[in-house]
Amino acid sequence: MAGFDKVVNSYAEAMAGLEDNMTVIAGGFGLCGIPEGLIAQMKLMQTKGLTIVSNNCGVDGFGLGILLEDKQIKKMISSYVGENALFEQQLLNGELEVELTPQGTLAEKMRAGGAGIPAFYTATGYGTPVGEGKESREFNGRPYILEESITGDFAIIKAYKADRYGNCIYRHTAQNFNPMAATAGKITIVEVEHIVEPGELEPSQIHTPGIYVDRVIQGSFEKRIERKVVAK
Amino acid sequence: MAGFDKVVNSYAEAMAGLEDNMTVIAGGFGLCGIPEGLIAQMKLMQTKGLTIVSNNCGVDGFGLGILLEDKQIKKMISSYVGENALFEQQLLNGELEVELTPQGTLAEKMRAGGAGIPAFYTATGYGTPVGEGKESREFNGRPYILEESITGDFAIIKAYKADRYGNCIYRHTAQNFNPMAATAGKITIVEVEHIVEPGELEPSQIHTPGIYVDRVIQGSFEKRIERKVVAK
Amino acid sequence: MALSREQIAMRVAQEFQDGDYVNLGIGIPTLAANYVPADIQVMLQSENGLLGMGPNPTEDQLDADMINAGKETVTAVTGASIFNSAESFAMIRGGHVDFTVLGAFEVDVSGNIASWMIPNKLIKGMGGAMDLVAGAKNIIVTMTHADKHGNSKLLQQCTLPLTGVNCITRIITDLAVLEVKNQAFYLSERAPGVSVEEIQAKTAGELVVPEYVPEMQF
Amino acid sequence: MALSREQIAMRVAQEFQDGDYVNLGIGIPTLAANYVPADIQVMLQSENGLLGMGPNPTEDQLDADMINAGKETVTAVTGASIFNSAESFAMIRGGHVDFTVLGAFEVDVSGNIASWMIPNKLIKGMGGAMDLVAGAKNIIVTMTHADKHGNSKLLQQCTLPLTGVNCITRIITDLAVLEVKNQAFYLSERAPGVSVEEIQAKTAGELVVPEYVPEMQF
Repeated sequence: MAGFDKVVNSYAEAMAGLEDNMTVIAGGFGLCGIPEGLIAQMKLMQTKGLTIVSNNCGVDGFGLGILLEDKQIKKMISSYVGENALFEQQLLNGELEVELTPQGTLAEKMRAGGAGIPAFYTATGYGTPVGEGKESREFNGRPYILEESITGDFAIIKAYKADRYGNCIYRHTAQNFNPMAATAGKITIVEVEHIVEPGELEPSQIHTPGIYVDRVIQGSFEKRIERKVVAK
Repeated sequence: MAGFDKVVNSYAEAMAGLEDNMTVIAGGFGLCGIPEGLIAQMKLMQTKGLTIVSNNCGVDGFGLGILLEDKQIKKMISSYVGENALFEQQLLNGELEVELTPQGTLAEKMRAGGAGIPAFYTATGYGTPVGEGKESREFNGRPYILEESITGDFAIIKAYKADRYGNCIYRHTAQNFNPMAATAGKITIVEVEHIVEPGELEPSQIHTPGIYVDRVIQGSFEKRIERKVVAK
Repeated sequence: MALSREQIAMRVAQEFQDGDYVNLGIGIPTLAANYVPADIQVMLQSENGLLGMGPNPTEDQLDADMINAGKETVTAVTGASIFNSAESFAMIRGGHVDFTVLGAFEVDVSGNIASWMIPNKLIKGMGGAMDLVAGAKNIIVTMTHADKHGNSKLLQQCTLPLTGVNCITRIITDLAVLEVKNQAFYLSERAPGVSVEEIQAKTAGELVVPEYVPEMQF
Repeated sequence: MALSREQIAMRVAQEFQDGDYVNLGIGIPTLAANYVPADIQVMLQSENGLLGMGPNPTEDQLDADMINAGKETVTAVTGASIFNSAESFAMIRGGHVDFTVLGAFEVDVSGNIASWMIPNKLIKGMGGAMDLVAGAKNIIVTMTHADKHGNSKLLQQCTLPLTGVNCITRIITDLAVLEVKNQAFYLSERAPGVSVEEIQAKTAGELVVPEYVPEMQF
């Protein structure tokens, strides 16, 4: 009886089932709160033709940026991708497609995907290139555009603590996109700083209930800082 | 300088500005997690013609049920109203209007109202009386109906702890509709078991950030149990 | 002989698999929690915001802040999580709950279900039922095969206002287990001692009966 | 004389009222946090999920898990809250943030803003800017009145791809404070020592100038 114990013992097991041309939703904001080891495993697997949904694409040589090195990414759905040179080069060469999505719309698309809401209206992007080709409609005299939800074959997220059942909590602003990403994957994998036993997390303080999580793996993190700024 | 200190000292102050024919969104599920004192203040004020948005309407003599006694409610938007006789009587007499809304749709309508999303699609209610007169549309071969969001002139909620800035946490299942209700009121008032100082609540464990809250009042609660069932 | 409520609940519990997240409606469905096989674990979701519902509390454990969707006092199991109503229905609507078990007034061969409203009687509301039938991956309807007057509740087409359309795939009654597909009820099991003829007589909608219909095993 | 970046930020900070929740974009807007009047409190929202952003950390406080929307290390003030990105943009889109201050390439008399994309240059993305201009109750655009070549950035109609439409009501530049209404820029203040004529010369869109235009007060 495995019950609800979702802990796996290797990155290979954690990412088992990932195939070419799949869609992967990744938590994180910049380099903060990213599942470093799961990304490294994806590089190791050399899976190609991936569509990655993530607010950013890491930096040259770290985070999702390492998947660019062997051209594993076919398409990025992100709000901001200005942090790496390889990305720029592949985009200009036509080797990489990008679908720029406003940050709040991206977060809401993931949440909607996980929540069984296929589409919603938002004022964000109306009258801009983001709204082009999308239905627009007025509610109470204001125009909105229709945005469809996003789901993925896999979701990879990073938590601070998770119990064996997959209940997660996040630390500080490393929460960011992780809770929404967790809900939107057919298979959701959490890479975690500390695995704890069920009951150690206060039930009403859990950010991501275990029902969204399929696999839990103990990670080891570099936690690189993207822009170190200290008080003068 | 008042800054972000939102604590008020009387129920009269807490509900100041409530007028006839306004819409009030109330947190709570059954009698669990309801702002008892704010409801009592509404009875005291004898405000009439109210539209109340709440999953239930209390019971005879407690919770929102007391607003029925003097016919203060014109319309209820709820998912389940089968708990009180006065409600039934006023409904049959045509003195009260009810808009039955599926529980999940109701929660999402409040969330959407607070989140600036005027409408969303859901499969819930398609092909049923709930879907009648609403736009339906297929996404990926499945039919959905369009549901519009809800906002209120006031939102009244109950929290376990709130700091002076209005940051709230809820206890156990007394959370329920309170966090969504908090976001959807033009003026949101929290009645709370324990007022604490800013900094006492761990920032990443706050359920309702203070930005949604306008007034905080120290309550005293009966916390009546609707259906006491104990293990044999 | 027709199953008792407890026996229906026992048969329902056989459907659960290890690791399932399950939402149980009020009545017979709730009883199923008592018969989960000893070698598997399931976790109960209560739509007011609790994943990992435990048994009712002792007098000492009683807590007004700890209730289930039926508004009854409950406890939480080890490893439970508690969240708001929007999150709870995101789980349900988003298809994350593996099983929903609920009662019904009527079910039909199209997989439609009517369970919340009888016209000209007082309408209490649908609560979370419409979200549950629209969202769960697997829905099991439990009910008596016929009403008190002997009228079938398995119809060609529901007559009462619907709770959901094209969503019911399995029905467990006091007489039988049936699958709903291809615009028919497929009889897959019968209650011990209940004849195929009795089931046929009490099933108004199109019924497909295979050559051999095994009895339920308990 | 044209204002420095710091002076623009100082003028922006005069807009804040006690108890305001404010989102400050990268650049001049962020500087405004340094000039909040001593007798009021504002709380800074950072759209990656932090309400109550504090100053950058000391070396000892440095924490990779504690960053702002510009990906810089920050701290949280007493009474801060931290949440996920969907919640953060619910706040923004839902109109709960009182003020957003952000830079722009162009603004026009319809209140349109272009701030994220220059065709044929590398497109980095809009980040949260489109949500912010669609959601905040009050938006202040800070920018230089004209570009390096002397071309006005206050136009009759924006030429670059837009970030949002009909959303800008107030602009604070190195030369002036202007309101946007009735399809025109209304000049309300000028930088100390800057003439109305200079502002007129550098404003391409319809400009309405009242009889008396006061100088900004610092």
